[in-house]
Amino acid sequence: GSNSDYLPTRAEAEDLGEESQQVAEELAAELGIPDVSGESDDLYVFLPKSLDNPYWDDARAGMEDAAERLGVRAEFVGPQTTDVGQQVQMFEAALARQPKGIAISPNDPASVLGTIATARDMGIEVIAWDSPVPDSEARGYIGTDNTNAGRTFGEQLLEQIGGEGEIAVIVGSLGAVNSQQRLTGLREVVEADPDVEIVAIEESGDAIAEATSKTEAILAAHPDVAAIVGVNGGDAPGAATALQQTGRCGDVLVAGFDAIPQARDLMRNDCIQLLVSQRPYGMTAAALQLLVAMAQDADVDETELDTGVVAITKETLPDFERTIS
Amino acid sequence: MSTTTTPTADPDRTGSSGASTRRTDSPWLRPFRGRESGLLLVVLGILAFLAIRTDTFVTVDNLLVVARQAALVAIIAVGMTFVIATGGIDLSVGSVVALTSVATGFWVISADLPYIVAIPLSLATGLACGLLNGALIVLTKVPPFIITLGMLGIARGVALGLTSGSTQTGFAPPFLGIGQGSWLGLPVPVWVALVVAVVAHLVLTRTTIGRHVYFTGSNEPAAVLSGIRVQRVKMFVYVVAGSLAALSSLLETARLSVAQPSTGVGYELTAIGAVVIGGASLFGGRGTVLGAVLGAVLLSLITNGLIALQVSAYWQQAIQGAVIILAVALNEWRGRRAVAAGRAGDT
Amino acid sequence: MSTTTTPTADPDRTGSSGASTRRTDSPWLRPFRGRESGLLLVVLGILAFLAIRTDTFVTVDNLLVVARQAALVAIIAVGMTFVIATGGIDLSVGSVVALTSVATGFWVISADLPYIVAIPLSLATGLACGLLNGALIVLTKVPPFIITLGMLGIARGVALGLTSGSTQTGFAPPFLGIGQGSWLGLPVPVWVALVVAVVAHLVLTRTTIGRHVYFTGSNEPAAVLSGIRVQRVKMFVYVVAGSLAALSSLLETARLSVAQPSTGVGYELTAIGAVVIGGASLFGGRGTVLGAVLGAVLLSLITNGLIALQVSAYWQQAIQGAVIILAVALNEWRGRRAVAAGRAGDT
Amino acid sequence: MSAAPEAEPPTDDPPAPGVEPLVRMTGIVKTYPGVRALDSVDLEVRPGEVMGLVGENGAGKSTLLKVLAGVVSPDEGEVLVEGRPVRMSGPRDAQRLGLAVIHQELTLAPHLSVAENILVAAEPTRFGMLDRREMERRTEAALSELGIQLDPWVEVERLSLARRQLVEVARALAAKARLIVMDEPTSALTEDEVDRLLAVVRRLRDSGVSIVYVSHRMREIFEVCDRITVLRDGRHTGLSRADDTDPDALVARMVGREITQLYGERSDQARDEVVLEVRNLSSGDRVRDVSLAVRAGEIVGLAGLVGSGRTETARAVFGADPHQGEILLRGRPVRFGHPKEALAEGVCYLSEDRKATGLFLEMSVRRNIAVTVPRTIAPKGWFRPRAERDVADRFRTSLRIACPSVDSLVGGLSGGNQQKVALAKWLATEPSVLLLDEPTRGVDVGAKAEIYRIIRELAAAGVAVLMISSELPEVIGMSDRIVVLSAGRTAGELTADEATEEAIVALATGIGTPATG
Ligand SMILES: Nc1ncnc2c1ncn2[C@@H]1O[C@H](COP(=O)(O)OP(=O)(O)OP(=O)(O)O)[C@@H](O)[C@H]1O
Ligand SMILES: Nc1ncnc2c1ncn2[C@@H]1O[C@H](COP(=O)(O)OP(=O)(O)OP(=O)(O)O)[C@@H](O)[C@H]1O
Ligand SMILES: [Mg+2]
Ligand SMILES: [Mg+2]
Repeated sequence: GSNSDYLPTRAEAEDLGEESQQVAEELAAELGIPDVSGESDDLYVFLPKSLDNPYWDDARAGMEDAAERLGVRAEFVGPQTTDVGQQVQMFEAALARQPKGIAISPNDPASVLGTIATARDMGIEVIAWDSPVPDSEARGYIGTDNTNAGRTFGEQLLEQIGGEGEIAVIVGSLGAVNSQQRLTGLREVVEADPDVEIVAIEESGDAIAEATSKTEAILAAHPDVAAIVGVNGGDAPGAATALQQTGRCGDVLVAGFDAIPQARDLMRNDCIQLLVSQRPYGMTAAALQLLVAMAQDADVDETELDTGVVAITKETLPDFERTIS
Repeated sequence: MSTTTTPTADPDRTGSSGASTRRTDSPWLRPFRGRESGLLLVVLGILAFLAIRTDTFVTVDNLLVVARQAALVAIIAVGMTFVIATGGIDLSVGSVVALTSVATGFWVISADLPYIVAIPLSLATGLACGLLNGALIVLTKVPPFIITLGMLGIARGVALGLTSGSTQTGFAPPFLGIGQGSWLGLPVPVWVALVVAVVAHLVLTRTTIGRHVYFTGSNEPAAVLSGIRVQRVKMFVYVVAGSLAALSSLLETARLSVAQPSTGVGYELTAIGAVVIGGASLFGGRGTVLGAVLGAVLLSLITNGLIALQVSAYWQQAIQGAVIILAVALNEWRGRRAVAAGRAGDT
Repeated sequence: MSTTTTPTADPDRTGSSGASTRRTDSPWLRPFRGRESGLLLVVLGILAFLAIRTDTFVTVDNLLVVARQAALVAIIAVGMTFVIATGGIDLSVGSVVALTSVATGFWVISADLPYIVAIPLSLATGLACGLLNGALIVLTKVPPFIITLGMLGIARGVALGLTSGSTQTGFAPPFLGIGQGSWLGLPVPVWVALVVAVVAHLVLTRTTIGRHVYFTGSNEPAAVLSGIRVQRVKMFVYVVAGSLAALSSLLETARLSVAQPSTGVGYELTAIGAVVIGGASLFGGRGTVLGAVLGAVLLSLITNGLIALQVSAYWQQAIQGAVIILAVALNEWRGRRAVAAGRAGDT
Repeated sequence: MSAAPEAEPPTDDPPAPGVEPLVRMTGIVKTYPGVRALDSVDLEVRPGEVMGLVGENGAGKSTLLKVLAGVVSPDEGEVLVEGRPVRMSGPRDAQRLGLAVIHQELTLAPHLSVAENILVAAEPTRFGMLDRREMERRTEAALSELGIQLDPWVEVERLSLARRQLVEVARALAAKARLIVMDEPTSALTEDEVDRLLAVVRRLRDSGVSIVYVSHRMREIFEVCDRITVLRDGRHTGLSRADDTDPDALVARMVGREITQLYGERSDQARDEVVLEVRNLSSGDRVRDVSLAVRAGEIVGLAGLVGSGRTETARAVFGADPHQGEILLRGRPVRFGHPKEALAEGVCYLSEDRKATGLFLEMSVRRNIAVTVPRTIAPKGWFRPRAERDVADRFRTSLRIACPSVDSLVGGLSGGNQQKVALAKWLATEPSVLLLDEPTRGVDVGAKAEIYRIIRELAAAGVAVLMISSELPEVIGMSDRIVVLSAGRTAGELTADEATEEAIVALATGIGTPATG
């Protein structure tokens, strides 16, 4: 028999491009980004941290839909893995294309300062998107501060586990700045609470397989761990899978950043209890709109925009999915 | 026998004279002698240590967990053994795993073909990559390192390109069973790995093509002049490596319940590491399946062991590296002592 | 099977009969013949193509950007050339880059030592790693692949452990100048790479130790019988590789204005790739500095070119892989035609 | 191991009073797994003498010399240089004592140039940089002593085996040593090259250099040696002045039996059925329309100078190299694209360089012999170790291969025994056409006799044999007909009765009567 024969017939998630763009527009509006439309041959470049993380898949979707709506060309260029040097290379290479505007989510803020300056000298609009570049020449920032996201996440988590127990953490890359920031935020909250402690931090190298293996090892080493936290894209799903295999979904709470599709599936199957999304779709759509606005010299009064985070539980999942943002 | 007393073209000789002097007894016993037995001791040693230091590690459940992880690596490593035995190398296995994972997602979920069709199709993906590797190496005469380095990019790129980075979920229980299920108390992947290992061992030691693999690696010009169709042998080994990478990918996809283009990064290094730890020489002509499997087990054991010992993740890599060197050095040293002893005994 | 047409044991011969059979001139001129010139043509060809297809790529500014990127790779590749020429391999360079970056952050920022002291100190980090590699290889007789694989883990782990993953910023302009500044219109890293290349080339072709490097890689037992201190030669090459990795790390840290423990992942593959593309044989005895540099340039050229050609980021890797194979195959084919032509002229 | 015969009293003249031997080795013992390579052997070399060292394959000659060269550390015994005991931890120590060695197995770096190989570890430098002029000077000096010119900067891998061996010799000459050890320096050389080498040896001796000379060619031994030491099964079985003994006696002492009629009886009942015919064969840039024919039961010698393209001719026929021209088997045109196809037709080729293109050194004797007969040892592709062992054991006895067991590594065998293994692997295929390239290179007299016997037997059984050899007496002694190549062309053909060394050399060097057809 084939795969579907064994599946509860679930309605294929129909393309929500239209509807979600409305939501994106609303977001942009409430952020006070002027409503504009650009020329068709204007090029805008987005430089994500990497391509190997489904989180960026949602972001790209947001960019493409928005590009269509705003009538501009937009490209998504990034290193395969979160590699500082490669990203800078690609940033530099992108300048040769003389785009109208560039949005970058730096793997390391300091590493792009020089290139941002160069770009601005060339008259290219540059904004930081998804994670900030402090004291740079970037014209603005749109996204969430990862440290804040970490805090919000921590609070939600403590609520869920009832304020006590052991927590194990899986992080994509111990060296990656965004992971570090999220971890910092999380730590702050947890360390403030004497009844909760982080018993293990393991690295997954942004690989789901590794996240699963590490979780399996953690479950063996810390039999009475209360919650497992996935800091980057594939970590929570990886952890959940480990539980699923031993049919222990629910025994141990799984929470994670980034509501990537697989994570949502697992939440539906009660293997993930908490997800915190930075709304990559809407954020990226808004980012493009902001860039276009700047390129059009529309007067943009506010350029430091926090798109905030949403906490998702099984209950709130449906209406979150309604608008992928 | 030391390198200087028998000048041979293989600089790696000293590295495993132990193994090489032993490699000449009957195919049955061979894998259980020399380096392999030494490696087995090392593995057991580590297990013993972990049993003493932790009460959580050496439990049936946990060992099964480790076994499942090791199985996936071992399957790839077995394929790599074929390639390395010919003096070649295959850097593309990691990317083949990714491409196959994507293909599996397509055939099983999107195309929704019956499993009997879908699964062979995704295995065929890996086989095709291997075929391409082999063909290019044989035809262009470009070193395998370059060809498979290129294939590393191609396979990964195609996987990313086709999916534009997105993962695919929605596998049904029977499929997931391949990766997550158990049979007679052993995880399915472990069964698969066992079968693969036994078959591969028999092929390498008991069949003509298998022996030709070693001849080719040992002295290619001589192999040609002995009437061995070296080019076919090469095609063969890369096909094997590709297919086994695909098989491992299939199991992994089922285990993780997700088809993803970004998996498999760096698997080539792990696999080659396992094979070389198992006693193979990158210069060809040497390497056994059992060695590769033990190498894979050793590696997974270390990773998991360090977590069980609650070593800080920040330091784990460092210690892992040290342990690898230590383990192999120990085995090397043991090997050479064994030979020395053997000499004395023989006369 | 053209391997067998001339009496030699090197299974890799076909890999570069072009380079080897043609040259009957002194080591001096050598790098400018055979494979290298072919590679140069390939590079120029790609440049020409990009110049026609895009008006943005072949501009002074952009070429300088590419040059700066290539320089960092080239420096590591030059070090790798030494190792590979002895038939060894160094997988640890990427991690050495990371560790050195961290060390640089410490000495320059935290310890705030004068540059005169701080910079040599961080270079010493790489030198130490190389020394350790060499010592372990010579003493334990464990294959270089394993030792440096271990060192890959150790160096990276120590870097992570010491910093617990955090990056460090706050370098002052004079330091940043090393990576970002220019002199006489050329980026500083390019100058450094040029000096390194010239010196390395002279050492390999015109000094005793340099020739012994090739002798060791070409036939190690013979090297021993000929009274070459093979062990010293090995120590030497790993120290060179480590030190140059450190140098490259220094430049990169200055270029990115950040000291980070997570940099350098996969650099070993790029470096080895560059060296092999440049005509080196992983079996030792063959490989030139110019080849390695051209290999590095080729790789950076491809990466940047694809972006200039507006290839989707998701497909770039695939095309990159294909281009690498194509480039080398082309060169191979050219090489062999050259030989055929030359042959007739012989006798 | 067979027991040694009573070692007769050394017929040696007492050392001239006051002449301290340059080197004295006493009671040297060396054992390898399953082999007692040396059993308390003595060796004495006086200043300015040529000491011959002879013995069967596996007698221990190379091992003894490796001990002397500091390559192998003996289990027992001591080495004295000018009366002072020395402890050598490596080749460098030997070099420092003024010892140069020409090893039996070539020790050159194929990727490096002739000059770099000759001057390795003794490179002249100026300001830390290699002094190229000086390197060329010394290289050419050393080479011209041997009467050959080679581009000092040509890679060694481009040279023929013969040339490589000469380079190896040149290295020893360039070392300006006071004791030069030559372990079968002529095994790959042709007559005139040998003569030049012997001249050099004499010149060196007259200039006070001592030499230890190992060879299986009695002619050479008796031409240059002052005294001769005989080894047998790792034991010292006699020392005598060259003038006091003669080849037959020496051989008898080496082999333990008289060898009469080295080349055996020529069986002139060669059938007239032409088995192998080659017409206008061209291959690479070294073979230009060579034509020759071999009848069933006939032994045809293929002679020529080094580089004349004999090897390439054979390789082309065997399908190892691309080639043009016609090849007919029993009148039927064939075209071999791969040696396997030649094998299938019963055509075999014993390559000239056993180490590079003949043997799998890190594999067992068993493996090496059975590699050519997968069908036999693995019927239906399923390998039967027993079968392999049987095949191997059969030839181990019939060729008297000296090895502890068929499981021992070929790399550990003595040169001559390695050659026997290389031959065995082809005999195992029961060929109908045998292309032999230097079949007795490095093989001792006894073994040579056996190999000749075997070749004759095969011929008698109707096998067509084409034998390439640089040893003219061998070609002349064995061949029913001799085809001479010169610069890749058939220079002429000689019947057994016409064949003299002069005639062959004349044709080979092109001053002979031009070939017809
Ligand atoms: N490295 C080794 N390992 C094992 N056995 C060895 C080794 N080297 C030599 N032998 C054994 O020692 C014996 C003497 O070998 P050796 O090479 O000295 O003989 P030889 O006199 O040089 O013969 P040939 O004339 O063929 O060169 C042989 O039986 C050989 O098998
Ligand atoms: N003068 C030369 N210069 C460079 N290479 C040579 C020269 N002569 C021979 N060679 C190399 O040696 C290889 C074998 O040639 P070789 O001298 O063996 O021919 P041959 O007639 O078989 O002589 P022999 O049988 O004595 O070796 C050739 O393929 C060629 O590459
Ligand atoms: Mg010998
Ligand atoms: Mg020849």
